[in-house]
Amino acid sequence: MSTKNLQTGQGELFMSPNVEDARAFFHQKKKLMTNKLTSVKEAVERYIHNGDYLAIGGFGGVRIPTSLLHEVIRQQKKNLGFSGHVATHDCQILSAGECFNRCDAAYIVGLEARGLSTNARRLFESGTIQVTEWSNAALSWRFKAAAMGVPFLPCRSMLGTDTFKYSAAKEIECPFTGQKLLAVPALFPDVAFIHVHRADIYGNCQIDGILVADDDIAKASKHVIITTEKIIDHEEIRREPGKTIIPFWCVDAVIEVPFGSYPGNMPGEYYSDEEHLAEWLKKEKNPEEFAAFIRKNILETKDFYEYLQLNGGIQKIQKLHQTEHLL
Amino acid sequence: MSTKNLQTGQGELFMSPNVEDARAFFHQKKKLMTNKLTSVKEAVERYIHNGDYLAIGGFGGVRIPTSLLHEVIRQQKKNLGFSGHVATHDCQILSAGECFNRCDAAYIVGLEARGLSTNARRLFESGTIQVTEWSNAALSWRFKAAAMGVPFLPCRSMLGTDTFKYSAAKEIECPFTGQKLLAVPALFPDVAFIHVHRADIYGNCQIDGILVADDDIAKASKHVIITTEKIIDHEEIRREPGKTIIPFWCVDAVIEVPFGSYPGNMPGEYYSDEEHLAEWLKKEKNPEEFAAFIRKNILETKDFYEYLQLNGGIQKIQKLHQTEHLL
Amino acid sequence: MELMVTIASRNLEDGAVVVVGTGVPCAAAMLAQMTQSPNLTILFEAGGIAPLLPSMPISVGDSRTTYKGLKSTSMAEIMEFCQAGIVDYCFLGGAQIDQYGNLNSTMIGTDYNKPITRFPGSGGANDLASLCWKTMVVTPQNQKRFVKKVDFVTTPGYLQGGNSRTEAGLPVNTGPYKVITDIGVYGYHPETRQMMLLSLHPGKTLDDVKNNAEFEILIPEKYEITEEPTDFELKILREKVDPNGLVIGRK
Amino acid sequence: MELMVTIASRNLEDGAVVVVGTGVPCAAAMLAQMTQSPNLTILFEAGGIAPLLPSMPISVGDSRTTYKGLKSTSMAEIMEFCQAGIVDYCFLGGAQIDQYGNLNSTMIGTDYNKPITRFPGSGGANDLASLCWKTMVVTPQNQKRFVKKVDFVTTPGYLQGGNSRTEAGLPVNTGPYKVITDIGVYGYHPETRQMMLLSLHPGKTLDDVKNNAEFEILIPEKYEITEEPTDFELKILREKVDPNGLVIGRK
Repeated sequence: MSTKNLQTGQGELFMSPNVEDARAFFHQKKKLMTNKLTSVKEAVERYIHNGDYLAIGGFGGVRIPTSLLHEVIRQQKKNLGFSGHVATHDCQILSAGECFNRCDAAYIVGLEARGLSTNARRLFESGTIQVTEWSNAALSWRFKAAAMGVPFLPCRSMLGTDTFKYSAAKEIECPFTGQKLLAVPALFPDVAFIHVHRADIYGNCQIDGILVADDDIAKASKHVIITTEKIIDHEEIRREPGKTIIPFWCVDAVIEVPFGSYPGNMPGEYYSDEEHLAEWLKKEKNPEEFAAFIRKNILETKDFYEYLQLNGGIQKIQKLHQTEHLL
Repeated sequence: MSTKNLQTGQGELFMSPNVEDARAFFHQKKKLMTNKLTSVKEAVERYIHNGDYLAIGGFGGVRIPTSLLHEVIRQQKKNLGFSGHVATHDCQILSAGECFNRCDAAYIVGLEARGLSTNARRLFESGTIQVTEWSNAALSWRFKAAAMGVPFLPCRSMLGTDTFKYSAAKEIECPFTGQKLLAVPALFPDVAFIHVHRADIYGNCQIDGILVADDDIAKASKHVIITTEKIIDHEEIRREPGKTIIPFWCVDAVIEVPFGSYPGNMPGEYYSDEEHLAEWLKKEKNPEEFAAFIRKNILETKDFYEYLQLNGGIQKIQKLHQTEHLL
Repeated sequence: MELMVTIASRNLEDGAVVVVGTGVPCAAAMLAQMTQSPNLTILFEAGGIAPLLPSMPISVGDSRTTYKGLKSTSMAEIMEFCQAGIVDYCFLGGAQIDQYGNLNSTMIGTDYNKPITRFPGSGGANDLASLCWKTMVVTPQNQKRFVKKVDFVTTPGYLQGGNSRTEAGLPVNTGPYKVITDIGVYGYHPETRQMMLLSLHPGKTLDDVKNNAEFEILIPEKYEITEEPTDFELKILREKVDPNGLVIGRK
Repeated sequence: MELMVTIASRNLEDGAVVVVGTGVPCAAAMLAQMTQSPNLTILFEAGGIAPLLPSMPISVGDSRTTYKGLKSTSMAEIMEFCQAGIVDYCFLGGAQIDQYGNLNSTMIGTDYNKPITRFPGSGGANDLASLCWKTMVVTPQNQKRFVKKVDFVTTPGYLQGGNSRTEAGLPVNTGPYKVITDIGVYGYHPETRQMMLLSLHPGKTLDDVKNNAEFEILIPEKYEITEEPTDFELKILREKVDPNGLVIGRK
């Protein structure tokens, strides 16, 4: 059991894994069940400051907080950091606004089977974005470490690769078995955006289907902004305590945004709008056309309802609802 | 960041936290969805060997696998090890049979507000049981480490105390912050007994209410025996994937044992039988009376149905059902 | 007992988060919720979060602890909330307590391998006292319980006093907060971390304080006389919190 | 493409557990389930477990991946199942692969800070290839993809060959298993861990193997000719697995 040859990733660690600081923050954070309803505009104004580090719930094009991301562009927030934990359409939106200058990257610039975002790649190839590499599991476990209140978690990913070399992880030796392990540092984002199926006005949230990392992200983040398909009565939460994923004390703001994951998929509600997502990718190929597209769809819309309306409104949603239910 | 003065608990580590061995075991374990229905008698005969290390689901007197514990006594299994993760009535039953010779103890010999078990204390005071100390959270995290496939997890409990001194934990330094942390080793039990609300014949299980540590115990254990209040159709499992706590591949045997947590509480179904639990505590004060009590209730009953019948049968259960629902 | 429960309840301010066990702590939390702290969040270590307690649970894990609750989860998640700094208070007891608030609930005797008396052990006590911000102890006071040296440090108080708790690696600014006994209420000296009288119950004397502890309890120049439970507190406690007298005793 | 999907599917025996992505891997797993392996357990890294896939998912996290599934959970839990040794196979691709099966899906270029081409990065690929027992790669084969040295080791194969993978701390007895291309099927030498021909597709030659890789692919004395998809396999693939030709191409 030697401690020889233990390597450290050379990537920048953007956020401190200091659990004492995090504890002190969470200690003073108010834990009253008060009405947290607000608007997308107010929530972004109040909780997002230039330079903040952002975590985005969902899975890139599934259960994503689209309205909040649009508002970040609209309010021209700058120099943000964010965790690219399967960041697909969310990364694409933030790239459209050139809102960030650093990124913990596990999956960025792509949209899975749909292809790659020309515009996001342009940004990441420009040399102006500071990037630290991770894997999906590593980022999941970084959120989990923070949620658990420990400064790191051990794991067995990333060892031996350039992904490790350009990360900010560290090799350690197991105190029991002597084996080499990777330690990933806790990640405490400044703000999380999470879209959920149902929430009460205090921020108790239910999510259907996969959680991705949102249970942990909500606990890891200093501030949490929830958009929800529906506000439900507080009594509904208490009727099935087993369904509550995020408890109220994690949450700072709640906004009812029906169809809020559009053009992403909302499990059980509506499927992704593949035509519109293809349009994004197509427009990106021509910077001028893309700029006009973003102006029309985001900058010059006053809210998410206008965006929905521009792209088919209720009828489109109904169609996506039918696709979701295989009709 | 020095590595000076890091302490190691002097307690015995009963089970190896070697994840490579555990991986190899789980690799070869069959993962076919086959009909796993069997009887309590067969399951204990087949999966429990003298000397095995046992983990018991539930919370001592809540959602406990009583029928399996009785059968362990009936079959006179000996020299078992077990994790005393809030072991109350379960510890009391195993103590009645003098089935074990070693124990990872977080909470033993007591029954919470009900008092202490004279007989279990006699055993633990006899010097014949090897005990290693832990806290509840430490044991929870030991199961979680095993479930996650890592040889240890860091935490901030037990530091500075005799609980640590008589544990098998180790102090470590955080590779990022330099702070002192406690490392708890993964715990891979030989067999787990878990009582659930609903399971299909393949072992996919649903649990209502608190999980305690049973999600992790099921993943950590080499063999898992499930008793269930009800067998449900496989289709019911697929109707609500979000409700599945234990997936089939963890499970070796499934037995339908209605009222199987009696005399413990089964959340949503029936409350604990406080009169009968008080009778256990009372009988224990006189060793001869207690031996007769155990003969009558366990050794000379052929199965759990007889035990239920002896203690009030359906009528008693109906009463406990009403108590559970505050009637 | 009514006095002790009431004092404990007064320490739980609105908006606080508390992990409780059965008995006195649970009664105190319920009383607080029904008086000055409607927004008190009550957690149970087995996984119950913020139930609308219909009656006192018998077990920290029984179904009362999730009755109309906000969430039901695992023990690990509750402990992780504590570890993350979410939880303000925990309530503990024990067979022995020393001047630094260290607690013994493991064994009486000098040989670990052959205890004279074996108790349950830590359970969640060590975790809660390590990870929550403030530890409160509610206990009867006598020389057998208030000892110079506990036979086994199950649960950390301020360890050897001074900075030793932080040096051991436990979270900073955490530790024993108050001890509520049948004689008085105690805190800890901000530097030495020795137990110190805060208030004396009506009818009790400084001799009662001294004669019921093996170690020296610091007596500051100024201490208070405990305020008795109000009629309102007693009414709520007797009629709503514990109508069957499980904790406060049957009438 | 039909050939590649079919070969991939034949490698998934009944009772195995596989983590798949969208596209070819998902089609292969579905085909295996509808032919020789009804008990194949299919996981998706975003949290979907054993769905009855009604059609091909577009995203590894979309609602198809939990359709009538056995469980829906978090990404961490899926990865932990892999880390615990539960998962037999994973399927990966990449922009570049070297002779030891190391994969690049991060960037093309020599300066990490200013990539010529930026790709998505690891996603879950590094984790799956680190933690599952056997890694399968399905990829078109040419000199641009089969390179002497990948520009960035996103995902571990056998690293520098020999024992280097285990020495790096990755789980023992894991690693690249097969590479399925449009030319042949490859395995790895049991000691040097170099890529090695296992079977040649009908109509392809050893020159095709050699001319479409920058590195030397080992050619053993004995290798097989790939068995073409059976009529039954093709029928299932075309009619049930991928009726819209998303993976196998539209007719």
